[in-house]
Amino acid sequence: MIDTVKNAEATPDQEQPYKELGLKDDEYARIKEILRRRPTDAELAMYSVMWSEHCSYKSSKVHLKYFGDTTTDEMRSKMLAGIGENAGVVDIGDGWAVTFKVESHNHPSYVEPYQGAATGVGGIVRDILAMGARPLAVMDPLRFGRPDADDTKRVLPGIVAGVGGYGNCLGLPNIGGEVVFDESYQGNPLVNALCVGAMRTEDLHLAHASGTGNKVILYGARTGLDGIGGVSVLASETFDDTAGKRKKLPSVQVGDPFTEKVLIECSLELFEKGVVVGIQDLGGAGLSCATSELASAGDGGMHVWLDRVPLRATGMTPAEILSSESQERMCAVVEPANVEAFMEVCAKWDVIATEIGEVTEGDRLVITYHDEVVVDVPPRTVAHEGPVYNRPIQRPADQDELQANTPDSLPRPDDLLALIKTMAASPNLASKKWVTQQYDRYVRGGTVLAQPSDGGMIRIDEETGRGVALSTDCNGRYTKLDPYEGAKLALAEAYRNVSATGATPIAVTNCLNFGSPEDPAVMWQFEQAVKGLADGCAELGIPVTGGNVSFYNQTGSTAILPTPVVGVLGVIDDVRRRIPTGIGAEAGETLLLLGE
Amino acid sequence: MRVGVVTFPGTLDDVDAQRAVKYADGEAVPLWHGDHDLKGVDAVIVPGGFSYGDYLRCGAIARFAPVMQEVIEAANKGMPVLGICNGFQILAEAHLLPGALTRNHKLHFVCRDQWLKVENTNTAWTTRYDLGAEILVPLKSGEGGYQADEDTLKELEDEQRVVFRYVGENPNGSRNNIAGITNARGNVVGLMPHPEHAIDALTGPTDDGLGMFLSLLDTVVNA
Amino acid sequence: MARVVVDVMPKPEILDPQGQAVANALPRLGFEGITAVRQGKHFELEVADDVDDATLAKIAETFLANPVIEDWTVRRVEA
Amino acid sequence: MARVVVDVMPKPEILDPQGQAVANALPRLGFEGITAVRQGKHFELEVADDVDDATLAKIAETFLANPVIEDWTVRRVEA
Ligand SMILES: Nc1ncnc2c1ncn2[C@@H]1O[C@H](COP(=O)(O)OP(=O)(O)O)[C@@H](O)[C@H]1O
Repeated sequence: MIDTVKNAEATPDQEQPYKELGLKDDEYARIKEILRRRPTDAELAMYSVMWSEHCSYKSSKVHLKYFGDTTTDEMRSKMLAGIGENAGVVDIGDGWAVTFKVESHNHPSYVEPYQGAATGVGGIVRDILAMGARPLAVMDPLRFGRPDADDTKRVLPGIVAGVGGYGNCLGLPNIGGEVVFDESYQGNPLVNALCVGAMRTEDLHLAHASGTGNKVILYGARTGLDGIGGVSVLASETFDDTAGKRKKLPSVQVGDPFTEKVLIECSLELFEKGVVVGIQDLGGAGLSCATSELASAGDGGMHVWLDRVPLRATGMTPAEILSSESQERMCAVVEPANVEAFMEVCAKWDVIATEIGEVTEGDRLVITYHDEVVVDVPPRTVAHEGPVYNRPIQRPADQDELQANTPDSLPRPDDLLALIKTMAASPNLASKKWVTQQYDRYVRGGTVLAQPSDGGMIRIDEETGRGVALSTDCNGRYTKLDPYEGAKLALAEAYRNVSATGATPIAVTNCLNFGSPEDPAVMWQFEQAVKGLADGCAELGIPVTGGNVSFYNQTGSTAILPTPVVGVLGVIDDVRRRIPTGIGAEAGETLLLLGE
Repeated sequence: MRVGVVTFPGTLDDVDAQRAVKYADGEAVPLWHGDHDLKGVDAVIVPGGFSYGDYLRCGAIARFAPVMQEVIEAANKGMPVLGICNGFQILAEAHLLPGALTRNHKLHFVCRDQWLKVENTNTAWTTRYDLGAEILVPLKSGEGGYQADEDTLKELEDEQRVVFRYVGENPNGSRNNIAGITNARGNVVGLMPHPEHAIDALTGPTDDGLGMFLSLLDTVVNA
Repeated sequence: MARVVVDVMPKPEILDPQGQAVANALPRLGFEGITAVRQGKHFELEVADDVDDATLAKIAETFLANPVIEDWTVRRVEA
Repeated sequence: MARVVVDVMPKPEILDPQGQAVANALPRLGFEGITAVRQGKHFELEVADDVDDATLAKIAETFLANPVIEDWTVRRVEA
């Protein structure tokens, strides 16, 4: 039987599996307080995914605030959208706006390397698309365990093939990334994916649902059972009735890059026709996230008819429909007068589009399933007012010892040539061609610099030659030694790499990969890294426009090296003036060493 | 010169093919997979990408598209048609060119700058090259291994219908290092590497690919 | 020597873009009446007689299929 | 409704790098006695009862397989 709001009111004491869904006692109590009753199954599913660490940033929020506090108006002057939006947007001149962001897909890529990496690329591309921009290029900072470990042999080929398979098939050039090996990533590889896109400044679309009577349209792929619980680990018992005996639900999503490619072209045509008020991608937490975020950012309420959602599996419950992470879906808010035009564009691209809801007066998100109310909540409490934790912070006891152990104690090599050879052959320094050769760097014809260049560069405007350069960097070992300086170093490296292409750095994004926030030592690393990055940005005068936090990266109780991947974006007036990597082609050129 | 550039859902290099046509002073005319006419173009390019996702077999679904029926008919009447990468796969599936393209022998997608030897300068698309010239253009494909039975290979070789051959290490296991071929009449050419990505040294390894589009200009003007 | 066939299919609850692409194309090609298509892999192995069923199952489970997203079957087709 | 299985295999004379990769990997994984492997595709179609064998053959021949490089078989597995 479907658990309705009426039923929830009538059965206040019914036990609910909130713990299995990842909610703490006090979090569950707070939900009851907000609703003044127990949540329905569907509401519980929504709150549990949206209040998960991944979606709510509950452990990181208090620290991330520091980015805002340290960003001056001057740093903000080129920022058209920043932290709080799907992705940051900066003005690069000539009427062009560029948006870029990095996301992690670490855990899914460990479970199913190919699909995990592929859907990681798919997810970040939809984030960029949701800003109204055409996605133009991707990058992939990766971390693996020891190259000769069995687990690395299992995950590495699949992850690389997945990044390539999805990006190549989408037609997005891969213009850079990282491949770093370190024992600490064994059992927890890092798959970060960056996407950059561009639009005319006037075409910026922010995700919100405003205007009573406006329609909420879900378009793209059908909704299936895949990926349920990817975010909050939905225990399978929850939705398993003994009679139905559904198999343990997979938390693996399978990507369909072709559908995404069509979704991109279709969305861009929708933007161009001006038939969209607000738009939101569906990623982790699926419809729970899209509906509550759209409603929360708007100025009214929203009614969603869940039974209208096109399904791929039979017998899905409202909770399952809400938490499915099926890929390649988007949600748009459309004025009634434009619905027909919207549907025409979708039909042209053979994209399924369904009116699933409406913006309403008032301030509630109401979801019905065959005329029964299954969700009735204040959307802000789901999307933006989740729990916030000030977790204990403790500088690790062995930090001093770690720092005291300097390279001074290492033996000096006497055979420099042998040393250089050893270094050149070491996996972290050796050519990454095996990886980059599997990525299309030419598609779209705008790639000016890609591997092996320090930074990637793409042309944005074919007439003027205006373009952007990007680099992502992080040295986890430095960061472990000193998280504050390590994060600054990552920033400085990415900044230098972008400068070295001839572009001027203007904005920063990040993907902060750390161990468990429940470990005070990890929280200390995190806090220090955020401070270092923010202070570094203030010194350089460029703002952090967005980012992503990935916690719980650990094997057993051992955390990965703290890995704050920093992405820097630079602008160049004319890509023809780029500076390629490498020493000149002619003999007799002068080599200069700059800096101290 | 008006050159149609076909777009299927999943086509990726159509923008590049259009740009290449413009670099050769032609007018690029977009053709949609559902179109039932060729809008009076002088030639057609079937560009690269993953038409309809290419999930079944590269080009297997695209060759049935309405626009392809028009392309097949026009090609059989002598219109210049160029298939690049996925376009080559589609032309092979449509039997405009013999043989088939299969999974790269090392099973990985390969993106690299590839030297090619020009072995036929009599096709509609290769008159601007010198016979035996070596050109450098990007190759980027996962299923670029050219396969055909012995009789077909012999026929292709005997009739000098191999247009481009890979130089150096064979990147994908193609029989006889074949990178591109033509039909008996010389108006239809298919190749796996991407000349449209080598029209400007800024964004490609060279501008060696431009010759194909300029050749077409000659062909159309002289027709 | 025996011939062994291993079929590997995407699990029913997992998205199968390949099968879907085929299913969508068939009506366009004029073939009606095919309501669903799923696409998987088909392996034919030449196997020495002393390879037992347990080993074959292990090969299928650990190597030919990815049990996270795929089901598999093994059958011997010739003695 | 009937279930129809179509198996598509690379022709014997055509290079099958995928099958070969599997065959080469098996001994490394400790599985001995597999002397040859070929890899193809396996389709499962749900088919209306009025779809006859000739139509199924046509679907296999013109669409699911590329006869230049592949062989195919069709069989009905359920009534
Ligand atoms: N490390 C970070 N630094 C700066 N901003 C961050 C960071 N992590 C997350 N954010 C910002 O927090 C906001 C919430 O992220 P959101 O896009 O909802 O997350 P997700 O896409 O992972 O669901 C975004 O604007 C994002 O840019």
